[in-house]
Amino acid sequence: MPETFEPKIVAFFCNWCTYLAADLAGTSRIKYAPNTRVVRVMCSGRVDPQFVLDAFAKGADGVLIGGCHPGDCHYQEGNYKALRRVELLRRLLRQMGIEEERFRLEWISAAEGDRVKVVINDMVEKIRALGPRVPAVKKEVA
Amino acid sequence: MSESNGTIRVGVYVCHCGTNIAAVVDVKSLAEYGASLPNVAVSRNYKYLCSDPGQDLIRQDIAEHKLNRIVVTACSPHLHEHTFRTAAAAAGLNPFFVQMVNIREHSSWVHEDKKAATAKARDLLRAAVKRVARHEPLEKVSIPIHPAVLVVGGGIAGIHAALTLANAGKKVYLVEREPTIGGHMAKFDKTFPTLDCAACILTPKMSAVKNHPNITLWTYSEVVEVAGYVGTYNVKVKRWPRYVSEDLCAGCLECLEACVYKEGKFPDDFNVGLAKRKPIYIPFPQAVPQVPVIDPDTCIQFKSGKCKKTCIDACGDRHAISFQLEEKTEQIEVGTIIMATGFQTFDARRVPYYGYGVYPNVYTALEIERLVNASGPTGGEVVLRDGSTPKTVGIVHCVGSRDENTNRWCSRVCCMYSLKLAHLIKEHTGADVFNFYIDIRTPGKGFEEFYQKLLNEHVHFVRGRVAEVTDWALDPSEEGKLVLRVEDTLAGLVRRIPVDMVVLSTGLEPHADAPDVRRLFNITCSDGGFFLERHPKLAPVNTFTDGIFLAGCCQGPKDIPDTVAQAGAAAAEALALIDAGYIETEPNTAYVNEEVCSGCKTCVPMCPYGAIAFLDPEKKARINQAMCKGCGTCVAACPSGSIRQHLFEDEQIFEEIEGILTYA
Amino acid sequence: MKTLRAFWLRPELRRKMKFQREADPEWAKHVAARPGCEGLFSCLQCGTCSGTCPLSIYMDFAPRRIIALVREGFREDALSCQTIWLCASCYACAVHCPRQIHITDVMYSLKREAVQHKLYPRRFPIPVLAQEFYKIVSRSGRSAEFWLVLRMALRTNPFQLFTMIGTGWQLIRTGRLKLGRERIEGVHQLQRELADKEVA
Amino acid sequence: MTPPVYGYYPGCSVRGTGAAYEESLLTLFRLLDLPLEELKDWNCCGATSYMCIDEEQAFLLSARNLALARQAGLKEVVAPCSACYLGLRKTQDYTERYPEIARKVRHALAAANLPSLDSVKVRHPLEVLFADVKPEQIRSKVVRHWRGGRVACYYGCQLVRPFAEADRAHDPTRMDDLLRAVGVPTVDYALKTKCCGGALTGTIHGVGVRLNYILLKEAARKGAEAIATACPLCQYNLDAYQAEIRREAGEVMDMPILYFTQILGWALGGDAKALGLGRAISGRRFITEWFPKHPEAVEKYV
Repeated sequence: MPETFEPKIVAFFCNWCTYLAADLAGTSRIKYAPNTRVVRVMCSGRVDPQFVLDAFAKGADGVLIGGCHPGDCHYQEGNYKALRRVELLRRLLRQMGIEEERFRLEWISAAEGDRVKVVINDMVEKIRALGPRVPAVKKEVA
Repeated sequence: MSESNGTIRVGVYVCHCGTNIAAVVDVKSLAEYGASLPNVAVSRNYKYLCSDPGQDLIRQDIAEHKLNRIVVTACSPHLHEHTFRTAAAAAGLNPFFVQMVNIREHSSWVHEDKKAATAKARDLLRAAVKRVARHEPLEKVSIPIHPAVLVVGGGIAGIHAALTLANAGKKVYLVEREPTIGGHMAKFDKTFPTLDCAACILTPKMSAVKNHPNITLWTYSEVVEVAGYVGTYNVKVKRWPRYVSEDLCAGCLECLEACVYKEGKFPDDFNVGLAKRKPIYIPFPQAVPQVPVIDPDTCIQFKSGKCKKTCIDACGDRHAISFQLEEKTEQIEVGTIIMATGFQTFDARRVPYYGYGVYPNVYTALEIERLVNASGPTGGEVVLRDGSTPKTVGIVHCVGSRDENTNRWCSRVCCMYSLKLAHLIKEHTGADVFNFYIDIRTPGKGFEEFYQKLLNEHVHFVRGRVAEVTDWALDPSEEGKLVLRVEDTLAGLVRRIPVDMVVLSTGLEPHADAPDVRRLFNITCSDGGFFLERHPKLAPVNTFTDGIFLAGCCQGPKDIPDTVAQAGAAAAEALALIDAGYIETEPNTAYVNEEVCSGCKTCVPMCPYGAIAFLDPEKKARINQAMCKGCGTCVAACPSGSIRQHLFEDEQIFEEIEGILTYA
Repeated sequence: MKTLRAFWLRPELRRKMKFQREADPEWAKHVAARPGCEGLFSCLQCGTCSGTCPLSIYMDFAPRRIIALVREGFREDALSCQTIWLCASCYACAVHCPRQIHITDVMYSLKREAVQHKLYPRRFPIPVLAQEFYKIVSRSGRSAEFWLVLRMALRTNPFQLFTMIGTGWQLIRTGRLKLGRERIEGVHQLQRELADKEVA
Repeated sequence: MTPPVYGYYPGCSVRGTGAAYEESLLTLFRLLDLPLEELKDWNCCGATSYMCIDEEQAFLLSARNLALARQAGLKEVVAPCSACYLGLRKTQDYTERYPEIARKVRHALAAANLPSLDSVKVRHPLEVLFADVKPEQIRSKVVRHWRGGRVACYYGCQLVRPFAEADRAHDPTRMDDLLRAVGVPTVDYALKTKCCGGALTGTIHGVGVRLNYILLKEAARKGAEAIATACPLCQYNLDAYQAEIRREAGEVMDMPILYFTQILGWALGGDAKALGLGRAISGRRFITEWFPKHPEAVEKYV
């Protein structure tokens, strides 16, 4: 494993809360770890378990789903649906031998730019401690 | 599908955004990298892509290089997606062949390590190029706008918005929680910096609202349910009973005189508890509507049923008063909504060291507003609780503002209203007035001049945040007084200043129930709980929910001029929609591929809008495109993968994931 | 520079003007990085600290000005003043500060640096007391009020001992003055702990 | 349910100037049958002075005490002296907030083969009596009614600041509640959390004494005839210099400065000697009158 292993995290952010929070973090110039890559979806409820599995299959070191706080969903209850799926997905991932820390669901509202930093930095730190999930060979190129 | 036929030719455009992006992300190499990606025909970088020449650049390339996909690597899609889609459309390309890559908010602004930021930008660009290849031409859906408007809140913001719309000939429903409209402004005596009388400005507008044929005014009412979407909102309004019929009452107010209570006995909210009212009352003489309210919690008839009901006798054969009246619910349909729900003042009890509620002569600014008001409880006399006139007064700024322990924001109006009160108190009592401030903020037309005027009126200005208000005397001269301990940071020494009256300039904060209101209307909040505007500069009165606009202090602390201006703006935004007659929305709806649908009905309960119908003969699900809001929950839920979503097709997202993770 | 000042100014006068080269902004950053000193730069100079401080009225610089001096990097002024020593750690400033700056801990931090570099005012009783206290406790594991005061007095101004006799007698009379010196059994264990290289 | 065994950390000053505090505390806890187990071979908490020289070592002093508590299998440690209470509590807080400090402390404790300090709850008697025992229960145990005057409750600084856990930081009331529970009238006292100057009376004497002069004067002004304290240093400062204040300020001032534990202990039937009431310097005449040697005998006459 290389000295400074930079995990790559695929993040699915909902268009109305977490994606805006990330934008807010930007406009407030809050600095955080450059390890996430955001995929915008309209609602955390749109995140199909296949997306998560696919990301891991293609070598993501972590997957982060960001949605509105319970009760605040722009589509009333999409985030609850997401929550239910995530629970199932967690079990599946555990069976696949993927550590808990690599997969997270977070509620981040449009006002919580700072929370984006906190969550991402924390996740990166934890995953860095775990080390790369896929053979290090693949990493060199990045 | 003509444009997507044949070879895919992508144009990549990397924006410098001046130095916003270029200073951190290596835009040149990023553009070169773009050129190296599959399907990319052109890849450029440019200083300001959103500018006219920038957009021209894209338009020309579409024509010259036969581009059929555009990837703009710049800022957040929330900011300029629309701009670039329009540009593409102008060049004859379907606007949905454009994909934004957000390397400003999500990279250059949040990362310091240039290499890492550039690497991130590359990944995101690669993902977008792969994704855009899968895009398909779509048509915008346009939804008709119902011409009626709902205005929530009858303060100066709501009043102004309602009148503006009504004067433009639009139907307006104005809903106010209190028994009268007027809001906080109705409580003020004078307004800064011109010191013109608040009532003289407000009350004519209030009666204009009452008399306007296009305005339906519902006071003592509350919005309890909001269904639907931009264009047609179905709103339920609960109307509490006043026990005095608005239709029958002539506003003679004889019932008030007649009440068995000869004197007011219960704290009067309008006078923030400084006066007493009867169980049947009218908030203030110029209230609109001029219809009394009976408060069932204090009215003898309601409590015991054994009242002489002198009020009913007084009303005589008008029969306006009826204890049987019940609350009713009105159902209305509107196309747009203006939120003007206002603010509440900070509760000074939250800062015990200022002694509010402990020492009787510590007042809040709002209480003083009532005291100086000619139509207030003391008829404009500024007196202490014991009726005597204060000889020295201390005004404490920033109470519940700029404080990490309470509210961290600046409430914007306190400096100026404190100056105003200082002037009025001096005028009414000739007292020696001290202002204790952290910074004096007078950034408005005529504000600084007003500050200068106060300085010349020999009002004391002590720069320092008061540490505490106590009644303990360290010196005989302090006996029986309230003592403020403060560092005079400019003189550079600690001072103890004995005063007769302390005024706490409490800040503005969102209503306690703002979170519930927010959920009810499905709009978002900013840090601190004020309602969040779509963009501070590009869309200051829009929310993230189409057709709902913000006016006044529910969006953040504001003075009256700014509030009125914003209310006008909100009204204009609503008018723009109404007069256009329709709004175009994202065609990001879900649809069913009926060949594949197994008819398992999993999706049906998933949809919060009941947009999914199950067709019995065919045993297939079908999605009503008009009702679908495009959340995509059903898409993710469908076991057979037969439900798909425009703009967020599975393939597109898989490509994006692949693009992010494949190390080219 | 010194000579120049001596030449131009009468000795009792002190130049108030500061040259920017006398400031050490790096030091300010360094202080702000210490545990408890975070938020130093978020100070808005409102003076709440000085206002709540029971001792600010005796200080050469009120707490607010200490923050300002530190923030601008005027190290010597901040470390050689009496203010930081007058702070009795009552934490009033800390709980009142609208920016939640732990001013008391900043004072502690400055005191330590002042002691380290011998910048504290000579013969000023408080730092002397602190050092004596440190010695006694490190040696025996417990403090001994009587000896502490005695040593402090001897090192600053022996004559004040006379003024203390009255109180001393009262304490003896009520059995509150312990002349003996307690020593904990585990004093070696304690010293091993204190001497741990990770800390020293 | 049986009350937990509280670890007991006396601190240096209750073994000297604050002897009466320990005496009354132990008596009171005995009367309430709350077991107190003194930490074996505890050391100084470091107080404020040690913190001025070396922060990390100051934490280590407290760390040892907390470690000793763990060794003895104690979950909670009661520290009657506000300075000790703060010293221990602050050490915990810093080790929680700063991993680097935590690491060093862990290492040093290991070097002295002591267990690492995990959550040992640091508590002050005031809080224990209010939260665990509760005023009602104390009221139910009262055997003597108060024969003294009105009391101003003085909380001082470090008991409520910066950690507002023993009581609220602004306007604490628990001591008042406890004293009222045993029938003691308390006055509302604006200076209840103002500083007594701590060690200043010993160093910059004049300044220290003035602070106490202000505290005493305001208490008297509010009609208090005695002050109740919860810290040996506060008690000493307010108690020891009244004669001097009389001399300097020429004001009649002879006010008993009691520990709240003495008042509670008395109400619950503790005897004057066991409560260390004889150790007061000021207001002795009131004390002998309010806390007579043979209260029962006196009761007969009234």
